Amino acid sequence: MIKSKQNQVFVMTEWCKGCRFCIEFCPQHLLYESDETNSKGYHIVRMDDNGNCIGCEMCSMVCPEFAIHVVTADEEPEKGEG
Amino acid sequence: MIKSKQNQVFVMTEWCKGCRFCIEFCPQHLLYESDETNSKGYHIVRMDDNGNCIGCEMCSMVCPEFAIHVVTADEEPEKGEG
Amino acid sequence: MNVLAVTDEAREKHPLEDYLRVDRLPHIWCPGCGLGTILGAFLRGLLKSGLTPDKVAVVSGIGCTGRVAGYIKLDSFHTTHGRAIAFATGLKLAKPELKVVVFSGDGDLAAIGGNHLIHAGRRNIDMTVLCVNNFNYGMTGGQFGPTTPETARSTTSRAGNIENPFNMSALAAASGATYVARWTAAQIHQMEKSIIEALLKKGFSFVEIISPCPTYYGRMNRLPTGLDQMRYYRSNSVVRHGANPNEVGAGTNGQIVTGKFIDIERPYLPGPRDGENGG
Amino acid sequence: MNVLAVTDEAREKHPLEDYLRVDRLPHIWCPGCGLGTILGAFLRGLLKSGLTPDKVAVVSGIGCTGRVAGYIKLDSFHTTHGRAIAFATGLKLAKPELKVVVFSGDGDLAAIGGNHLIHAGRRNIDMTVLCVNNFNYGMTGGQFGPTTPETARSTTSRAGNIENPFNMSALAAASGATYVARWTAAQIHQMEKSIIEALLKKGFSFVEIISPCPTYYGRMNRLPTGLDQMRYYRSNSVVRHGANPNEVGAGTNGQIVTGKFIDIERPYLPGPRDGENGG
Amino acid sequence: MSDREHLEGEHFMSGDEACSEGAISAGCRFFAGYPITPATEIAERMSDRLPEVGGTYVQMEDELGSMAAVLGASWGDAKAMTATSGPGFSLMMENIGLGVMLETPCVVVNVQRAGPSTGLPTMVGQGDMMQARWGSHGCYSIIAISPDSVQEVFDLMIKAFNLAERFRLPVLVMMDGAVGHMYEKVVIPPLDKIHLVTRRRPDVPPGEYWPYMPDEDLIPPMANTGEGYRFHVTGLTHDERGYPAMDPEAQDKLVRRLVEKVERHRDEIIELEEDGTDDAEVVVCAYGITARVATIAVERARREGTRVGLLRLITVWPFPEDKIKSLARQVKAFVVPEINYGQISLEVERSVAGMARLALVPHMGGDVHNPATILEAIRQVIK
Amino acid sequence: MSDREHLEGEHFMSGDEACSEGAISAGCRFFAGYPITPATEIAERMSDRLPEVGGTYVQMEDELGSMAAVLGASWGDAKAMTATSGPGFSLMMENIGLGVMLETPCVVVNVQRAGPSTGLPTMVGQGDMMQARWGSHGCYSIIAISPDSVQEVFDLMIKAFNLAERFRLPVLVMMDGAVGHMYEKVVIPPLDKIHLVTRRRPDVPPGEYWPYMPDEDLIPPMANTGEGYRFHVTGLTHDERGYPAMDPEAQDKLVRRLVEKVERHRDEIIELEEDGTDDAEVVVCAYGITARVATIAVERARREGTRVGLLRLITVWPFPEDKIKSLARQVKAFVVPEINYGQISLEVERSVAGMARLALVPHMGGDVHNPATILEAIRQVIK
Amino acid sequence: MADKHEIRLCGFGGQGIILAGYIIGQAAAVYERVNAVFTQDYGPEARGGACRADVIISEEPVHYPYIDTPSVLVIMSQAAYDKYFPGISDDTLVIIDEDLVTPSDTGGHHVLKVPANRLAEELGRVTVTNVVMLGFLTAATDVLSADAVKKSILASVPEGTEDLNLNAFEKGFEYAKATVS
Amino acid sequence: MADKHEIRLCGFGGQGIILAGYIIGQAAAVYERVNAVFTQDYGPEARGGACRADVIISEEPVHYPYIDTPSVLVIMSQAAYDKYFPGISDDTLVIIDEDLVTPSDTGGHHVLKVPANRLAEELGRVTVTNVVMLGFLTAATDVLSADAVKKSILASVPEGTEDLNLNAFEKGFEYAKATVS
Ligand SMILES: Cc1ncc(C[n+]2csc(CCOP(=O)(O)OP(=O)(O)O)c2C)c(N)n1
Ligand SMILES: Cc1ncc(C[n+]2csc(CCOP(=O)(O)OP(=O)(O)O)c2C)c(N)n1
Ligand code: SF4
Ligand code: SF4
Ligand code: SF4
Ligand code: SF4
Ligand code: SF4
Ligand code: SF4
Ligand SMILES: [Mg+2]
Ligand SMILES: [Mg+2]
Repeated sequence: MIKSKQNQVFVMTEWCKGCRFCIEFCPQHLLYESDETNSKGYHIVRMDDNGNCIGCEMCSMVCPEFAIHVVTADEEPEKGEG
Repeated sequence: MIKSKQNQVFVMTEWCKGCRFCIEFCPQHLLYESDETNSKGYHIVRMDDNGNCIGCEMCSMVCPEFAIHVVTADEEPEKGEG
Repeated sequence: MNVLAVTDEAREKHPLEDYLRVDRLPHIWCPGCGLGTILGAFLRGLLKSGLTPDKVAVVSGIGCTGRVAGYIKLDSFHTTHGRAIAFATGLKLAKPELKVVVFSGDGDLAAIGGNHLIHAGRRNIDMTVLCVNNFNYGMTGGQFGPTTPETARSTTSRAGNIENPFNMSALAAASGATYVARWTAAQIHQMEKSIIEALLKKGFSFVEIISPCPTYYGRMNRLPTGLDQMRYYRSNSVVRHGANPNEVGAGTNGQIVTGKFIDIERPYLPGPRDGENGG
Repeated sequence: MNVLAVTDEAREKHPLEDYLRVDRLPHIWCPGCGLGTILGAFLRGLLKSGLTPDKVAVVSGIGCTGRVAGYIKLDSFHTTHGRAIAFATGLKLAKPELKVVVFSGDGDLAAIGGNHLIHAGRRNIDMTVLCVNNFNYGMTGGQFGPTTPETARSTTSRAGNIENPFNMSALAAASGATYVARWTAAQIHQMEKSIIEALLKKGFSFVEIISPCPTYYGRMNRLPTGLDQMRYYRSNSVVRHGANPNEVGAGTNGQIVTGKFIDIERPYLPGPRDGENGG
Repeated sequence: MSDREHLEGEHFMSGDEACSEGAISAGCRFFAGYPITPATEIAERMSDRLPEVGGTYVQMEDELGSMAAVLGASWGDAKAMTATSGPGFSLMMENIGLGVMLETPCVVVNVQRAGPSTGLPTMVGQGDMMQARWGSHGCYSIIAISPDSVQEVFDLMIKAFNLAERFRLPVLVMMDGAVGHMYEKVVIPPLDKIHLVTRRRPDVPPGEYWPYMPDEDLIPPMANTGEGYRFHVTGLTHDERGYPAMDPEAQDKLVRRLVEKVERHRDEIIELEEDGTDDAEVVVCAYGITARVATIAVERARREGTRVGLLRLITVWPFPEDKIKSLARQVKAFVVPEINYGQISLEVERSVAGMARLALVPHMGGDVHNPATILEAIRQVIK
Repeated sequence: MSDREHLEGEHFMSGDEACSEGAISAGCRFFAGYPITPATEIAERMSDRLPEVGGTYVQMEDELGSMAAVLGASWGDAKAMTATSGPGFSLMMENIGLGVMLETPCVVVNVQRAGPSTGLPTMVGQGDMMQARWGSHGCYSIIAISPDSVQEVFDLMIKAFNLAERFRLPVLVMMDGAVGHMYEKVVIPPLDKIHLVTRRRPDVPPGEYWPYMPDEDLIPPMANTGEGYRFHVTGLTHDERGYPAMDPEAQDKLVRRLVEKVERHRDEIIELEEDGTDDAEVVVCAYGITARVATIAVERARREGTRVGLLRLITVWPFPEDKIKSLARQVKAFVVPEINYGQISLEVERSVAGMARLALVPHMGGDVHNPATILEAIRQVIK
Repeated sequence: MADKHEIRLCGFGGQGIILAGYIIGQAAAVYERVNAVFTQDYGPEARGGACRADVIISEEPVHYPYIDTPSVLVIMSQAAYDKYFPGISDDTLVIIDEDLVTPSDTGGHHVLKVPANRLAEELGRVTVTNVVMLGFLTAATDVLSADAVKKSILASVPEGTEDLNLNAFEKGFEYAKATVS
Repeated sequence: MADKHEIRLCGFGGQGIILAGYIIGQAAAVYERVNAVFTQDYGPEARGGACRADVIISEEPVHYPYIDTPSVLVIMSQAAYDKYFPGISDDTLVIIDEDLVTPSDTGGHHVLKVPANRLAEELGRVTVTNVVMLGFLTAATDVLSADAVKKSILASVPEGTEDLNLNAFEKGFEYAKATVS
């Protein structure tokens, strides 16, 4: 996990089943299906680093696998380690 | 059974349960509950001989026991015995 | 002068006798019960409908009403509680040439049998359901059921029913029935006419008939005799054909709206093509 | 720059994690199935509703949807096929302080469980029913059921379904539900909001949620992926609050009318007095 | 406590009524049912009585729903019951199985009438005894008891609830229509003289609680709904956490335990009544109303000089096969009258294992045996 | 007849598929059911096949309705069936009882999975064997058969329909999930090589027809609906006319006949397969998939020099107790493996009546026995 | 009081036969504190079918709860008479409602007669015929004390009908005292 | 052809493992006219769970229908490899899809590798991976004739996909011929 003051989007790769719902529902069109596969062979979703995540959490809400979630910059708690 | 050219109303005394539906529904108010009882102890319905039965069959239609029915004068078939 | 003949053995033949199992009469129903009256209306309606009686089968569930199957002299089936419609569905689908009539009680059709009622309505199975609604379970001794009016007393609601009742006609209509009518047992002619219409309808037809149960429902709710109940129904029912069944419930504390509520066309099962399959 | 962290073990906690049995994830549902999405909406709604989660119990029947009970970290019951509402009725009546939620599938609630659905609606039992309608029996491999649109294909209707489907929202409303809404799984925010309303409703509340089943229904009906179905629902649903549910059915060959259809007050069970009994 | 809460004292009541009173004295506070002859009077009395004691009566739309509601109520912390007869009992079977699988304490009363199917609704039968044991799919054990007098109906209802709570399963009270509709005196003791078993609760905090982690006696403590345990229970094969476990090992562990938690406690569960079996050459084995009918035959046979004992099964399931076996070593023959074509007699036959002769005295039902028939069977079997 | 009407020839299919094809070859033209694993494939194939042969497939709202519809269809002159698994079987019990009472020919297939309750839906069990016999309330007899290969599923479906028509009752085909989901070759013979039993029709005119007046073999001819017989049939106890008869005499007459029409024809009904039982010192008794698993153990034991026979129950009910008894006189021991805690083994135990030793080899299900376990039981029991 | 009484009341449904049986049983079991078993038999009809109430009263525990031959037989309908009269023994005390039953051929057996129905009608309520009969029975036999039966009646009848029922009891009781030697 | 073959195919749901097993079984039973039993095992998931197809082919009747130790093991996922590889015998012929499985430690056991997934992708349809594998299996073993398997494929695949599937078969078949000595 890379610490940042921006919105962070986390993907549990082993839970993702590559349904592409998050991709479809992201209003910023930031997400895409990567070539990487997880141990079940599903293509894992990835994020375009250059886009502007608005922290709307649509990706997280629509994800049927609880595989993606967002920590927005303002709610990022203080943590000891990076 | 008494032969006649008028409407005939038949009561199966052993089937009658004295519910008085026929009495209530006869538009001519010809029927009444008699003191006679059948073997089950029900008071059997009887008819006022002086009234004018119009052969409407309401008594028969409403009777829940199939205990009363009407043979109207016109449908009375020819029979050998009285 | 009228002639009242009190007959016993050498009696005139009752006009319905060919369609009754006379050897089983008198029936087991209580004095003042409306079931016999309704059965009479059904038989007259059937005879007037022009249907071939031998091609008509009657299926009943369990209950006082369910006993009709045992008095009707047609092919008749007294099945299990709640399953009359399901049994009838199999019978009809297997032999589409039959006219299948389900004749049963409010508890049988709306309590334990509610699921089959709504699904047969949904499928629009070509059958006629005559539902005798006496506002309680007569056969088991007068417990409340899904049609018992709120606050009404019964042997399991001595303090008054706290449940909201079903409006059976509305439920049948909501499920998809294409013919829905409600009458009281006191409406002799209308009931009979409606039964004829229902029998001739292609699709799922449903006739609710409100009937006295003096022994239980009536006795516990201030209408102690069948006659009291018949009088009540006579004087409190109004006919409103085409009324929206949702808006006209039925009970014994107010007006009872009766009439033919629904009469529409929809594809039914078994469809004409199914009838031809005849494998 | 955004940060996408691909985590595995030392990951950030998912916001719903306290209410999920994380040790059971990933769940058994197919890729592209809408169930996980709906489960998320329920959990978010529950948390926002202000209800005490420990006083909320979830009851499911059998089916893909029925499996939700096993993923929710609340007191949760995975019962028998069709009996979730009946089980929940007992639970609620025995312990009125609980908020009882039934979360199950269209087959579970409208096919085998149809009778309990209509009777719970009639009694206006104070519970919330979330019904996931995927237009077929997913768990057993995609047979048609009572919500399958006419002509739709399934593993038992390869030539197209010949039965008329139920409109579940209309059925719930006709039975007596006091809150009825329909959404698709694609309507993330509305669905969540409606779930909150339903949870807070006193009386029988019913939310129908139309959901993709790509593996069976979708594949057999020209919407082969979950995404296809989500897109379809997104672009074909309109919101019409207050619409008469009878007039707005649901399917996959036309517009899907969604919204809150019914929100009325009626006495419910267990009534406030029953809650005080506490024997 | 008001007078109506616990009807201490002497009453003249029917078996059905005593069933309700016994339940209430046992702490039953929830009844879900659907009327059926000859069990309806239980529902009727419960509908009157439960509101008086702060309980809930609900009349469900059918027996499927009734049984499911009883399970739900039990998880809602109520001692819960239903009452039915054959046709309804058949409909309850699927959810009795769920009760077994979820290990849900509850009591199911079957006031038996003559079957099969609708049969003779108002008339006695004992034809559901094997169904009580085997009526739901899959393998499991069950407890079934059978009273023979109105007082015993009262007493056994208390026992039934106690067994249900103790062993966490549905306990079946297999009455028969004769006992259910018979009136006798019932003495209801003061409440503090009635021994009640309460549900074993978890003694670990919610986070550590596994709903199916059994104690040494194979019975897991049961948490209440709504108290933060956040448990999951399922009718699927599950592990100790209550999670579905789709493998033969979990199946083996679970199903064996479900069976053995009953079998291992046979001694604690089984209750029998013996009269003159010590030196008997013939033992009549019967239960319910038939045991009372048999007493006459036994008396008469004794007067004829035959040493006849009477073994009355109060507990029918688990079947007291050890008792039968030990008697079989001693007696010449068993006579088993029951109001069916032969059900419990098959278990007797199995237990006897050829060590003694056996006379079935089947009777199809509608009424009880003619005692003379039983007497005749006694005479024949020792010939 | 089109090609699709009768699939004569060789096919590679599953037990479930063979079940459907067997039914269709037997003349089945009506299926009412409700999907359930692992029986769903029967419904699926029937939904495809029945329209091709002019039959009717209906998917009911539940198993209660399915069973009732099957009875209705049978009275509508169709050979009718349903197929289900444990939970659905439990729900069918009440109407199976009605089928028995109305003497309605039909076939009920139960593809057994591991129970109780929802259990292991996709995995094998044999835990409903006693339920098949005793699952409905009241006393009655039933016929249940159990195939062990896909070909035999096909063959036994024909037998099942023949037995149903011959004896006028629901015949239960107790498959197990292993056989249902296993694929093997099936040879479907030409239609004219398949012996089909047709319903015995009344030979009296309508006015004289009594629907329950049995012939000498205790079986009454069955009239068609819609042909003017105007019969009445009821689940109540009835007399020969089909009229309700609320008395013990009618009950005695009717229920005895319902039981005895099966019992008296045991020889005609019962089908068994024996391998090496003639000179066996141990007999392994098994059915369904377990019989096939047992063959390995039997072979190995033989290689070790033990004289082991295999008795495969094709007919499970009525239980072949005479066969067991006669073997019991000859052998040292029986070994009974089954995928449950012990069901049919109880019947074996009863029949053996102490004449031989008995080793149960219970297995809770989810998979089949490890053959080594059966082998070990064989070794132990002759020690 | 004798050791054991086997009392059978028979008639048709709606006559209160079952309630009468219950009152007798309760009187014995609760108010006389002896053993009593009360069983009933009726047909499928809710009203009007044949019906029978049997009460066994005994100092000893009653194992077998059925009556083979009644010691007292109370008959309240012709059909019941035809059915049950033939089953009596020489010792059976037979009581009939003379308005409802015409004993065809008693074979010389002495039969006590009471116009219970008529006496009840005189009280204005034919529904208390059964209680009139109870009064008669109590007086005409040594089965139960009047006190016990009256207590049992009071514990069994609907509120507000106590006086009516006690009057009915007395009427039957007095009738017996006056007519039975 | 040897007397008895015990072929296990394993991977996850959706890969067509079950269909492949069916095709093999049918090829043997119907087109080679020997005995064959095909059994399956899968988890509760409709998609994506572990899954296994076992086919026993034999000249003799097959009583015991399960495989203890496969003579041929075809592995199409890493999870399946981890689960089933350890259960092989020295004689087991192991075939893996080299794109999907990385054999960790074969303990010296020779493993045949085929890029079935990639070959299928080359045909434009990853869904025919299973048929590519069938082709490979047919060529690499003496279990079945190519003719029988092809007939069985044609009898089992959806209309319109015949050519695609036959191509897939050939592709696998040729790959084996080219690589397996
Ligand atoms: C499975 C089952 N449950 C319960 C019963 C008992 N039972 C018989 S009829 C009946 C209700 C009858 O009510 P309804 O259908 O309204 O008929 P009615 O007697 O009022 O005409 C009940 C509960 C039964 N026979 N079978
Ligand atoms: C009594 C019974 N009958 C049938 C089944 C098999 N079964 C399990 S789930 C299901 C249908 C599921 O459909 P639905 O409720 O719509 O849930 P979905 O899987 O579509 O979410 C069926 C028929 C069962 N478990 N129990
Ligand atoms: S939070 Fe919103 S903007 Fe950011 S990735 Fe998710 S859906 Fe896109
Ligand atoms: S929605 Fe979830 S499961 Fe689907 S692709 Fe995105 S992260 Fe993966
Ligand atoms: S036929 Fe009409 S007028 Fe004549 S008695 Fe009957 S009801 Fe009265
Ligand atoms: S309606 Fe029939 S039963 Fe009623 S009083 Fe008249 S004749 Fe008698
Ligand atoms: S109990 Fe009611 S419904 Fe039944 S016969 Fe009597 S009056 Fe009619
Ligand atoms: S089968 Fe359908 S409903 Fe079930 S998990 Fe898969 S996609 Fe979802
Ligand atoms: Mg009713
Ligand atoms: Mg669904």
